[in-house]
Amino acid sequence: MDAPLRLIASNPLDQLAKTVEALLVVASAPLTAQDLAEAAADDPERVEAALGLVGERYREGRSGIVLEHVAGGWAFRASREAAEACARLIEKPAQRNLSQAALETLAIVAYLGPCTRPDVTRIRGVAADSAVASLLERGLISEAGRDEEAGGAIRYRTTPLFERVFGLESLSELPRLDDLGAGVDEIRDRLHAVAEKRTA
Amino acid sequence: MDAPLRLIASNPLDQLAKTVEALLVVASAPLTAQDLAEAAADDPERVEAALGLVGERYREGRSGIVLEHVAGGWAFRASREAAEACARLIEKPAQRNLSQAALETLAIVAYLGPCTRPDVTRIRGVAADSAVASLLERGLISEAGRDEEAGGAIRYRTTPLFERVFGLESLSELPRLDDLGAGVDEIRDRLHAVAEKRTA
Amino acid sequence: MIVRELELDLDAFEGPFDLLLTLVLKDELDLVELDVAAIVLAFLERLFERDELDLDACGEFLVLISALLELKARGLFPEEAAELAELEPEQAAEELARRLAEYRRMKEAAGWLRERLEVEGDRYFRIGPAPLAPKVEPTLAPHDPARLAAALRLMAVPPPEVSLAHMALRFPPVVQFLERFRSVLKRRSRFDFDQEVGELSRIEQAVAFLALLELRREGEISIEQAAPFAPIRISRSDVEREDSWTLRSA
Repeated sequence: MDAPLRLIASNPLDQLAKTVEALLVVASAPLTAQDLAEAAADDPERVEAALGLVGERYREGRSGIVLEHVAGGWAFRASREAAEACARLIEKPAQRNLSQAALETLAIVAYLGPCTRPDVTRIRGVAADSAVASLLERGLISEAGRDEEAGGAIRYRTTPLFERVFGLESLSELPRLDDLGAGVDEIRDRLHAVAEKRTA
Repeated sequence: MDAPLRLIASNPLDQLAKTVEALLVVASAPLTAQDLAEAAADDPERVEAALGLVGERYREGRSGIVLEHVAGGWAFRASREAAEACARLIEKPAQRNLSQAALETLAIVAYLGPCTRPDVTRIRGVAADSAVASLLERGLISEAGRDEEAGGAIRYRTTPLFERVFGLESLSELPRLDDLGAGVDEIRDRLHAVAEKRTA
Repeated sequence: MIVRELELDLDAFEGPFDLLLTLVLKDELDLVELDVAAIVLAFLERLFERDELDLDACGEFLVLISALLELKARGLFPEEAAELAELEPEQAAEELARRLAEYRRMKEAAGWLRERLEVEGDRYFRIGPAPLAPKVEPTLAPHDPARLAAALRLMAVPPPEVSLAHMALRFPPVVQFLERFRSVLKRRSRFDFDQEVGELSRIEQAVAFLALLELRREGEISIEQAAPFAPIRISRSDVEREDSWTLRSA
């Protein structure tokens, strides 16, 4: 491509960093280096370098604005020092007062998503309607089409907002399912212990 | 008030400026000095002074982020130099597509004639609020009076833009759905019956 | 040992067993939140702290915990679980264990998410568009109207019919067997459990066994079994007094 070459000459890295700042301040979701490169009409490697400059300028403690890699992309957030002030400003962040039912539903959608309400009900053992509605309203999950096999039930998946709220770079940062469920083994062990006592 | 006075001693102006930066980067509407003072738990005059520091730091040409005073208060915007890049960012191909929820809502309104949000919700089996809002914003549906029987709920119909986007001369050119029923009423009844089964 | 006073220290509940039952019956405690296995373990551990086997306590505990399990099982397997009915009992048990493990994992994942929220609670991002972001003129690519028809057709697909085959997995009420056994004992002073319920499904047999425990607790019958897996013989209590052999003396 010719255009980026031409731009490189007229667009020193500092200029590109300013463009990246501008793009990040108007974006409503994290942007990947690829997104930024396409919008800036520049090449991804130079964008990565510019992100380095921006990250240096907006790092924790230095400014009230912090650059963070989250949900598979880059986004500005408020510095941790300003958390109390932000809490006073933003009345109902998505994460306040999530019920146990909502958290379990969120976990199921995050691990098994996209999945349907009947899927969630099957695992939790109780209807998930109100938990799903509250997660939808908070924007932590969204619709992901219908499951044609399951009679057209609507499927849900987690949103980029979910990753931002939980500070995940991607869903792959969730703990491995194999590492969870230690309680199952513990119960089995305790039962065995009781059984051994009994036969002893 | 006592608290702000105490804070003034422990909160130098530079610190307050960082808090103001943080608040402005998370806000989705312009903030007045009063808004900022309440969130920062500091006094408005000091906030005005801090805004001076922030404005100096984020002024046109110096950063990609620019502090601007608009009618509603203070907000960050992208620098003018980055206008083209921002336009490319926002005009993403993804925006040109319709979500499954929007497509379904549109199909219901197009085939079954003017209907209300509760009508759409009943057939889809899940709330249609955000789909309706996005279709309104895109100009694919518009308001068509109120349904007096349904407690005055607003009814929606498709627009001429809808017909252009779908390449139709009129709604009568929609693909036929004889397999679902002989007429609109029969199709509606069938959809209602299925939706009830699905949510049961 | 008085089972109703058994002190429990669970994730979802702390206090005596009878308070727990009251809360469950009043729907103030969600059974899904309740770890029944932990209750069983608490009881067993208490039981083995003593040297003697308290059969009265065991009987009472079995009745209460079975009732809890029955309630919980009903909640865990609503109508959607029809596919379970087609499984052999062993497969069904395996499926139950798999689902229990699956739920436990998700519960732990939920706990992980909660901790994460606490750690990440002081990170604030803007949610929604920037106040001064450039406005976009809505532009849409041309769409094929066939997509509208397809969307409507998909909404008209009926959900899978709920199979009635899984009715066998449903629990008949205990009271049904209480009445049945009482009427048998009016005609005969003794009967053989296996012969009486041999024709029934496993679930029904299990519930019938609960009915037996309930009758014994009420002092209406005595139960006799010569050895593990030997036939279980039931006799009316007035008959039992004539014989010298009772379970209590065994």
